[in-house]
Amino acid sequence: MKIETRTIDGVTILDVSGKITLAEGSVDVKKSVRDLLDSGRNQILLNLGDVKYIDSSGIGELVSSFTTVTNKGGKLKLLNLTLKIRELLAITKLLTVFECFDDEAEAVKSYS
Amino acid sequence: MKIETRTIDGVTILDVSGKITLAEGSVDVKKSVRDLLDSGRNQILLNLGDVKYIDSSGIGELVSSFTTVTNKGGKLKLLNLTLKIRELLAITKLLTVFECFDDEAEAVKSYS
Amino acid sequence: MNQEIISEIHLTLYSDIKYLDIVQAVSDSFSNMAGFNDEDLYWVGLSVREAVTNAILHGNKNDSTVPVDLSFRQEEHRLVVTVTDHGEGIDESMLPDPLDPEHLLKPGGRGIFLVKSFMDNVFFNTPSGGWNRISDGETY
Amino acid sequence: MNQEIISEIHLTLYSDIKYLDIVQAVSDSFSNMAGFNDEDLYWVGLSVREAVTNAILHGNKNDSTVPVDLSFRQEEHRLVVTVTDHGEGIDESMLPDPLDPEHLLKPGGRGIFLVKSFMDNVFFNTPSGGWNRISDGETY
Ligand SMILES: Nc1ncnc2c1ncn2[C@@H]1O[C@H](COP(=O)(O)OP(=O)(O)O)[C@@H](O)[C@H]1O
Ligand SMILES: Nc1ncnc2c1ncn2[C@@H]1O[C@H](COP(=O)(O)OP(=O)(O)O)[C@@H](O)[C@H]1O
Repeated sequence: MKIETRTIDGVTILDVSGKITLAEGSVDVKKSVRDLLDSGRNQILLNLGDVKYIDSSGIGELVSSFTTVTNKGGKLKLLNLTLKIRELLAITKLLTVFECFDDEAEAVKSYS
Repeated sequence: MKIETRTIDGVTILDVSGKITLAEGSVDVKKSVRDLLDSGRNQILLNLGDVKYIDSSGIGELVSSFTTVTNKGGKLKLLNLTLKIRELLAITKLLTVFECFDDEAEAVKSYS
Repeated sequence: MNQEIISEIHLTLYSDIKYLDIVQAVSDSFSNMAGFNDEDLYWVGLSVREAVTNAILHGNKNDSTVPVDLSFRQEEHRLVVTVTDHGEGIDESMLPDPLDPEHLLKPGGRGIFLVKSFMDNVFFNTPSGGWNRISDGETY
Repeated sequence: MNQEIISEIHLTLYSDIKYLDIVQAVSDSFSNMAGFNDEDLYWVGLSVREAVTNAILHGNKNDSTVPVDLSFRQEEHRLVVTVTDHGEGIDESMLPDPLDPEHLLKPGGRGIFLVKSFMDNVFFNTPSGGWNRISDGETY
């Protein structure tokens, strides 16, 4: 897994690529999100467009990142779900929890 | 494995793609070559550029195709060896047996 | 009903998550041989990965000296995957429903649910014995 | 010399060449886990494929009820692959040299030669027992 960070209009975008699985260290997402919160940034957009694979442990990381950010008064949203991730979030009813976008500009605008 | 046939200046080029292995039916190469001989075409160029994998059975098919064609007074040469195939033919001393080319036009010209 | 076995392989690994990619490669390769389409292959692979993850972490408590046995069997109309660990097994009635609003935001507890979503039949050998058996295709 | 085992898996399949792609997927995936580069992974995979092809065709005479056992073991400085069939084994002294001008144009007889070219050590259990063991890395 690789995570790159950039900021647009006060929204921090994490471009995640590779696999978010137990074996790949799915905790990296949570850690990156924690680091952002520690540095005072809590408007967070996870770009999952280049995520090739996710397992239940990876889904768990998305959820716990979400609750951590929400509890700190921030917002965590998702960008560019692959078909597989969308299906997994639908089955687990997490599409009702996460705000999801396919357009980056629109996603960024939604924070303001 | 897939084999497509085309003819340039009296030379029949077989564009082989995929795997030439026991499991994939490496005999297809030999069969195609036999069919060509039966139809009177014996100037044959095997284009291996898109061959993704070859095993000892596949190498055996190249050799027996070569001997069949040679015995019928024809010529069988090889075009576009991948690095892996080149290494296998080097190790088995078959580079001394086959005439090999990296340039199609040059290969075709060599028959005349 | 006894069905003819068309293909069958067995894999034994040890309880370390580093083996999960091998497990998935075997699952994908077996499904491919059995003629599954990409979509089915993907979800079977995920299900197998989840079941083996559980066998490693929960069944064998991550003890890398303890084996996990995995078998893939292709019958005419279904695929049967058996995952065997050396733990206590699962009492299904104790599993919380991850869709329950109370559990929806829990970090864990979705593995077995996903396996059940994607495979047609899931059996657990309970209360002890520690295997689970998942199959895709026609029911028994 | 006894070396520490870092990783180990076992695969059992039956004597049908349809399983060869699974064998190769396992080999590639194991080599990848063991940190092999693409080049080594490729030649190990080919060697394993050749050894298992021989176990299926020559050792078990293509009888699909007879198993082939395969194990991969990663030690600190080498990989040991063991292929076990239920045949008579190989008498190495009987193997013709495929580089001999007399054999150069034969269609077969290059499998074991290739395995020996790419793996550092190749052992056969002869005259009977039918296993061969190939390893890559430091010698014993
Ligand atoms: N092979 C197993 N052996 C024993 N207990 C298991 C096994 N698999 C799952 N469990 C139990 O079932 C629970 C739910 O598993 P699962 O749905 O995969 O979610 P998670 O692994 O995230 O907890 C686990 O927390 C564990 O207590
Ligand atoms: N596992 C095995 N059991 C018994 N005999 C074997 C085995 N592997 C190879 N052999 C014998 O060794 C010969 C050479 O094998 P190989 O070099 O792989 O070439 P090929 O398989 O093309 O004949 C085979 O023809 C067979 O007689």
